[in-house]
Amino acid sequence: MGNPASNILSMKIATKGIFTFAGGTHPPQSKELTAESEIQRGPAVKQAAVMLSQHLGAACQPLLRKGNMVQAGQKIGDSDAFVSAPVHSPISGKVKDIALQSHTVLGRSPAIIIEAYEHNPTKRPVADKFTEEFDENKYSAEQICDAVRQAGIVGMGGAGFPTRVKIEPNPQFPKETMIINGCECEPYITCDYRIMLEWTNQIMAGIKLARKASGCSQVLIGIEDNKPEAIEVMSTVIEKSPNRDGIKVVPVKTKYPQGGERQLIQAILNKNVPTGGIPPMIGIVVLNVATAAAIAEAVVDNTPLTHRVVTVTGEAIDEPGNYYVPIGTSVEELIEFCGGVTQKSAKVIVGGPMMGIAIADLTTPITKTTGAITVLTKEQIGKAKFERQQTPCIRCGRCLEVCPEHLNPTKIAHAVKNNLLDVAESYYISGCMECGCCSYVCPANIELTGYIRTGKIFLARQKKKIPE
Amino acid sequence: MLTDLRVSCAPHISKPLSTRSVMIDVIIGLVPAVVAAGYYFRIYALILTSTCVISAVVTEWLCNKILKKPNSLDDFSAVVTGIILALSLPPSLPIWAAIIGSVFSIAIGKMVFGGLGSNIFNPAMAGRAFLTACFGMLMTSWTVPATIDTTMPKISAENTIHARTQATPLAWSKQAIKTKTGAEVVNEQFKDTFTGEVGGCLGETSAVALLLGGLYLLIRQTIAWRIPLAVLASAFVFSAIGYLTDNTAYASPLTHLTSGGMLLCAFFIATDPVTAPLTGRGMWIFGIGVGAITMLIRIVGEYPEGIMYAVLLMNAVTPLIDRLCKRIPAGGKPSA
Amino acid sequence: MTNEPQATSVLYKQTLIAGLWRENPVFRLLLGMCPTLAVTAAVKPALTMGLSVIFVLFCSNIVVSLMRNLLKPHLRILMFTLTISTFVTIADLFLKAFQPRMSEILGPYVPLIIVNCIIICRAEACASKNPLLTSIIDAIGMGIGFTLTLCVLAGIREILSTGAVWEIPILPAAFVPWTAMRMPVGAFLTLGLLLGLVNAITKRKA
Amino acid sequence: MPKIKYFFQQSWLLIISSFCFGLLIAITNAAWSPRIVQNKIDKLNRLMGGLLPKAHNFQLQTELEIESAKGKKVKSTIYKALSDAGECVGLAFNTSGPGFADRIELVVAVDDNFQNFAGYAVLASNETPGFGDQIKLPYYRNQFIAAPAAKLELVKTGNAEKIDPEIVAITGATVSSEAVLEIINNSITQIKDQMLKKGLISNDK
Amino acid sequence: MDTLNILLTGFISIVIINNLVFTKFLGICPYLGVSGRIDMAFGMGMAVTFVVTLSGTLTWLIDHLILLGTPLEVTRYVCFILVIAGAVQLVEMYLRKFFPSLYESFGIFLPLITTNCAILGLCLFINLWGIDNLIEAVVLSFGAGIGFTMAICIMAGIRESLNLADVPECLKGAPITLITAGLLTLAFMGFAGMIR
Amino acid sequence: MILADIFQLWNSSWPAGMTMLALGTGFAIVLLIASEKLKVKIDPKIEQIHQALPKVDCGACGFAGCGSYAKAVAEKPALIGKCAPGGPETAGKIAEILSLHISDSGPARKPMVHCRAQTDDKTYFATYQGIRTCIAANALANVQACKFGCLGFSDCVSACKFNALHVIDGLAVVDYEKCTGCGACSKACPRNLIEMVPFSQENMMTVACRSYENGKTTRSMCKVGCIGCGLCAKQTEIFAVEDNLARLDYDKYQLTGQTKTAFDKCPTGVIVLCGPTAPAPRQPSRKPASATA
Ligand SMILES: Cc1cc2nc3c(=O)[nH]c(=O)nc-3n(C[C@H](O)[C@H](O)[C@H](O)COP(=O)(O)O)c2cc1C
Ligand SMILES: Cc1cc2nc3c(=O)[nH]c(=O)nc-3n(C[C@H](O)[C@H](O)[C@H](O)COP(=O)(O)O)c2cc1C
Ligand SMILES: Cc1cc2nc3c(=O)[nH]c(=O)nc-3n(C[C@H](O)[C@H](O)[C@H](O)COP(=O)(O)O)c2cc1C
Ligand SMILES: Cc1cc2nc3c(=O)[nH]c(=O)nc-3n(C[C@H](O)[C@H](O)[C@H](O)CO)c2cc1C
Ligand code: SF4
Ligand code: SF4
Ligand code: SF4
Ligand code: SF4
Ligand code: FES
Repeated sequence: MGNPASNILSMKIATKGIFTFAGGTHPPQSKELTAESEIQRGPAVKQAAVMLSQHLGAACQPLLRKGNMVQAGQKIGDSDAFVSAPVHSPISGKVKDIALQSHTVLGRSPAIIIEAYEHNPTKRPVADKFTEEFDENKYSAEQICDAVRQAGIVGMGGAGFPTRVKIEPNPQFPKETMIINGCECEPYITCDYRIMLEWTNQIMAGIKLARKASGCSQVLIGIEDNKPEAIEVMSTVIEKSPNRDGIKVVPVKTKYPQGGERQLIQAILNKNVPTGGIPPMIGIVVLNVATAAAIAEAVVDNTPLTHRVVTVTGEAIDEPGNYYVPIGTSVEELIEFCGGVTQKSAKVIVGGPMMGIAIADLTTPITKTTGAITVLTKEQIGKAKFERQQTPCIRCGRCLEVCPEHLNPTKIAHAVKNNLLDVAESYYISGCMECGCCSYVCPANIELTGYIRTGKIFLARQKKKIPE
Repeated sequence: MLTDLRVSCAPHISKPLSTRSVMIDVIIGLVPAVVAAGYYFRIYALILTSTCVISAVVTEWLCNKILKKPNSLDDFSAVVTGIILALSLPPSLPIWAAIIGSVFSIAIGKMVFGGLGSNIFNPAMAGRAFLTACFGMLMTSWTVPATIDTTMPKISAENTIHARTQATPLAWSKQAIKTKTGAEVVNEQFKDTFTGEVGGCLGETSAVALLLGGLYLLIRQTIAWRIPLAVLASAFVFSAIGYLTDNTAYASPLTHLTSGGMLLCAFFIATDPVTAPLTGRGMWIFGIGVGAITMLIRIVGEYPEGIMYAVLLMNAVTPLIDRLCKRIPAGGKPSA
Repeated sequence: MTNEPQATSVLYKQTLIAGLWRENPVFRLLLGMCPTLAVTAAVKPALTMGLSVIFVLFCSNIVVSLMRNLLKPHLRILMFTLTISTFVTIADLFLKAFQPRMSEILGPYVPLIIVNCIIICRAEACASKNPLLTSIIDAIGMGIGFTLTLCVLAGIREILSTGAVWEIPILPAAFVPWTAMRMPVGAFLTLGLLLGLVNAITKRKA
Repeated sequence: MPKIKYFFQQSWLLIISSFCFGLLIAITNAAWSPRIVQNKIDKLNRLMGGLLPKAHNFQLQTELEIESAKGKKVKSTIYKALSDAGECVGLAFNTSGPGFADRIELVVAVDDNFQNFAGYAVLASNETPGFGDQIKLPYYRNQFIAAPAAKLELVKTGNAEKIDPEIVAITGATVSSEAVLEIINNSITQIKDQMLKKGLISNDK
Repeated sequence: MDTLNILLTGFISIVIINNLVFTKFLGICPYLGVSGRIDMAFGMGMAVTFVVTLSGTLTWLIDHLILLGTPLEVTRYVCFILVIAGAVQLVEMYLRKFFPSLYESFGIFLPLITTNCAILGLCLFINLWGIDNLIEAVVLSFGAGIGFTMAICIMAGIRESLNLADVPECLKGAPITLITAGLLTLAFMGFAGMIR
Repeated sequence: MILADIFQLWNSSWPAGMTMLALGTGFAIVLLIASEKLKVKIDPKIEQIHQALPKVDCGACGFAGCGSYAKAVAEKPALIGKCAPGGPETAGKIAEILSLHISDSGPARKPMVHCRAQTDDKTYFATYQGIRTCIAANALANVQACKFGCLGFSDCVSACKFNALHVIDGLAVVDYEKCTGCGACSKACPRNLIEMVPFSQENMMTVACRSYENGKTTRSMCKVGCIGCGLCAKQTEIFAVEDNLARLDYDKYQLTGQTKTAFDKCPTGVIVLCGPTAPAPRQPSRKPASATA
């Protein structure tokens, strides 16, 4: 491919992606449910449960106690750890309790439960408070990093890694390229798409701020070619904005999981992040578009991250759409707000159907990383999957073919199933990013991703060496 | 509000594919060959085929009962095994031998290893190999298709023994290799091997039916394209070497490709996913190996046909191939 | 092993029976597989082989048991090997002299008794630790166990491959012999399935 | 000195018993070896006697070395068959060559002046049961009886009953059939030649 | 050229066609026991190859230089086994002392081999086949070892993948290994008659 | 006459005898010298195990002979019992040799499951359809309401080599008769429910719950969970309530009258007696405890 980066710079905007990675699959998109739905105001919540751990890294310590009063936007939890981010209250009210709440990942985890005042003003989504002329040079790099940390910004693309740590210059891994992830490859979800269409200038501002903070020379915005409008809009904004050198939109092929950072890097830079490594090792930062938008807000307005856009979707939802929701809202409340469920729902998923986590307890609150709530019906899940019909692996090799990390999912899964963890390791279990492609294509309907996940947990437990 | 929720690992949706649908695809792909067998060898071909299928299915059911395993008939893999075994049997085989073959295929070839997906050797080929070892004479006597009066030696009561054993094009070419003459006669049979008007196993005579079914599987992406390509390409190359050195003794590559079980093997037998390697590179090695061993046996060895042994031998080394062709992760091997 | 006088007779019985089933050298200890596979195409050679093994086992157990207190660690295995190979040579000569046909069929599998793990194992595990009588009984038990197993295996193979047992036709003439059972395939498969059966039976008992 | 003492301490038992065992083997051997030798002779007698029914007694005549078709040297022992009356009724010799799976060893008998075959018997072979091992069966072997001791020929079809140089192959086992023929053809000419040279037979009859 | 041809065909024949394990049932104990993992199997195969070549040569020499045609012939078995056992034990001790790393990788298999009938069996078969030329004896012994290595490595590969399979409980271990070996011999029948 | 026979026999057999003599002596010399000269030091433990093995070098254990098995088993005691010729006798000896080196003081530690909720006692929000292992289920949020309780998918059961654990009606139960105290189960449980406890007495008491939820939530999730009411702690100081959960100090444990009272008073019956001769746990009293009101 030569030097793709320079090719891109000399390329006229094309909305057809030629850049992609090897492997991957094409689940049905189902984005039409919400793609045209503008970002709307979310529910006016009576109570918000702000989890103290919404990110990778150290959990926050509560800064107040039961009965204390809080203001909207007030910092209510923080930690001294480097890899961490504070949490803020989305509403004004009273701390009702600090108690365990259901957490999508951690099971039960402490949260600060805030009861809203009667007259609580809810924040509404603003169309686009930024202009094309935004000049990031008003802010110094340190200022930006500090604001990002204070606002509690973490990656909103899913993993929730504290963004400050990501964008801050690191002498060990100097950064050269920043990739903005606007792929949104996960079926059903459209929140990033809507943000790109509606908050274009804000994203641009965030990108420039992040570029300034990280010192990257090149910014590539990867957008899947099933979103030509987003590609148009973003490209137009770039052309109009000052200091646009080195910022470019790269249309990439529509394929799941194009939005995985390793796949995106492979697609547009033709570089591979080392297995078990992270992008900074090869001088790359990947930020989600929503994260970029949050950065702009945090730096310019000093607004902490207390709300986010959540796509509520799925055939079982009455009024699917994109909502600007206070963090801490319970899933139940949000679904009710969207008109409740129409048909008999089978699964409530935090996230999309490929990587999302099915939850059982609907009081689980929305966190900074919750991009979508998908409620699936039995039909969408499919009979085989719904009834958990599995046959033995016929070694058809489909899972190998689709694995974007070029692993051997069936071998790993079988090794885990038979408790042969050393075999699983010899097949590079740690390289799996749990994208779910393998499980998706498996004709035998084997929960490959599930076994691999289990194996990883097993190994982690083993390595921890539980004291006797 | 919501009742009866389910939770499980991601992903929560799956491609509308199942083991059964894959197997049914294979069965559909085999239909032309079965029809051709019925056409050329008449009702007895169909009787043999159904015998094999029924006894394979019954054996699987029994084995599941004995081993106290859940019933696995609904994946249709036993049916596929039965059909493929039948297609690889000589048309004159007694019914009881066909039953022994299918029982061996399923019980020893498949179920003792743990059933679908666990077997090392292709069950149908294991069954056929056992039959050959047990009833060699029955397994090497051929009748000529009922449709024709062929240029090949006729089968008749008084002209029995050797005529029968020579009725297949490959037996002819074997003879040609020995006498160093007469390969042209074999090559002239090319048209017949293409349509199927020659002696041979039930399913291997008609190249056109096999190609039709193979194409269907390729289009449906039921089989990996690498294996048929590798098998045919390597067989082509090795037979071409022979042909180019001495075209009076060695039959032409096209004859080799269309005669015997070569096409049946390339599209339906070597592609059995369970017993073939998983990785792309492994499939190449496997396919080339099958083609090469087949040609080695056909040209150098003592048997006119080598497909069965080639497949079984490559099945045996499949685990080693898989190990050799271990995939390297996209990001390279982890350093630690 | 205990030395209480009243327990000895029980003990002997147990030792004898152990070889037949509980510690059957072929099924349970997986020893001496080569002759088991090689000589079981028919019952006659299998029985001959079994009897030869009993003879060697018997004699070497006696010798080893008698010498057990005189053995020196470094040279122990050498001593065993010497003893066993001597008796194997005698057995071989015997067969050559009195059973020439069997001797021909068994061929080199008779001298291979030398390296048959059963014998060294019994010398080591039993005879070098136990008094004469126990060793003898052990040898007989193990030997009979081995012989019976060979015969069962050979019976199955012979009947399927020829329709006869001990060369006496059993199955009707219409039976088409399964020649594969006479080949190595038959040996491996029959033993494998038989072992599986034994495993299944013991599982059920336990 | 102490080393030697140590050595004897450790190994006296071994030394004594190895000597005793050696004696034991030797004595057994001495006792049974006549029988073993007799067995071998009996077997040859039985085989050759089957081929040359008129023979009463076999006499070792000579040992020759012949070259097989593949260029390997093969030893052959030639026996003279004597009738009751002590006159020569034929010759028998052993020979071998490559078969389908392994070497085939044969005993071949001819009449006393290499005119006609008296038949052959298989000493050892490893041909596939059901296929090649049919060379042991009478229906194939009988074709050789009284066939002229010249170059025999293998045919696929023909009359197996007829006495002629054409031998009908075993169905499906041409290779083994051919191997037997090759071995016999190959050895008969060489042996005849060598014996002529040695003057053990004469050409005149 | 001719002798080379004979050696080559002899070699190929004993590796593939008359494989010790598949056709002569020799060395079944380690074939069942040590075929669990490929690295172990390969080490075992290498060790067998080494020992079988060594002892095939030694016993051929002893047989032809000393025993054959003398009254000492009766002690052949005793001589063979003692020579094999002694030689192996010496090599093992030597390796362990002077080449510990080599010992770790393949020397550990040596003691196991002494009681393996592939070794003695081959020495006896060489005698039975009437090999009367030292080079041929060496080549055949070496080939026998390579054949064993091939067989045990294939089996180890299969068993490693059977570890992940759902083999019925009562057939796990030796039974399924034997059945697999049976099917392997079926597959290897394809080469029968290829070299004569 | 006889003399002549004997003489002849001797005549024909002395060469064989002498050869064997020479061979035997030769090998004895060589081996003795070699064993002296080429001696290598090995771990005495391994040597001991090697001595205990049958030294048949048959390979049935899957290792390259007795020597390498001895080495392997010394490093990984889980391999005990692979030696077929040696049988259980040898396995026992090896275990003996190896355990000499595991010094142990104080009472034997035995596992105790800190949950007593059977299927009917637990609350479920949804049907779990994932992989049937505890570790997989534990990775999904809220497979059952209580995040701390036994999942009942038998990870511990499969970890136990001695068949001493069973999941009965959704709850892991130790069979103390069979348990050897190896601790494998405790390492396997992803919820860390199984604790290795010093059994200072035959039967020990424990608070069979690990839930840190407050009393109300615990009640809503589980019929038999510890609600942290503190009644037990009031009876005797070997109980203490912390983070909504009562704990028992095993080192101080004594079966006194007070402990009995605490046991009887517990409103949810979460204090249970475990051990080989312990009676079945009593049914929880359904009425709420008066003391908490
Ligand atoms: C343990 C760990 C350490 C990380 N360290 C850094 C870092 O030093 N610098 C950085 O820019 N990103 C770092 N990351 C963030 C990753 O690069 C990545 O962006 C993050 O895991 C989110 O990726 P995802 O949403 O694709 O899972 C780290 C992530 C993890 C899990
Ligand atoms: C399989 C997979 C798919 C992903 N898809 C997307 C996506 O479509 N859009 C996105 O922004 N991030 C996606 N991510 C997360 C990215 O890898 C990456 O963590 C993120 O873009 C980093 O930005 P953030 O730190 O701002 O979240 C995906 C991750 C994985 C493992
Ligand atoms: C399993 C099997 C074993 C065979 N064994 C022999 C054999 O021992 N001897 C032999 O000559 N042919 C044997 N054949 C037959 C040969 O493959 C070959 O077909 C035949 O020798 C060619 O000669 P034809 O002209 O009789 O067909 C065997 C065939 C099979 C399938
Ligand atoms: C493409 C394809 C080819 C197959 N070929 C065979 C075959 O050659 N022989 C056979 O017994 N089963 C075949 N099967 C069926 C099935 O995979 C086989 O029974 C398994 O080996 C049993 O575990 C095939 C299945 C598929 C999907
Ligand atoms: S879940 Fe893991 S193994 Fe499966 S396709 Fe994705 S990266 Fe590959
Ligand atoms: S996709 Fe499923 S059936 Fe195919 S190889 Fe992978 S695990 Fe096996
Ligand atoms: S794993 Fe160990 S500690 Fe746990 S129950 Fe079993 S024997 Fe006892
Ligand atoms: S105790 Fe732990 S490992 Fe055992 S079943 Fe319960 S949750 Fe699973
Ligand atoms: S009996 Fe042959 S190796 Fe054990």
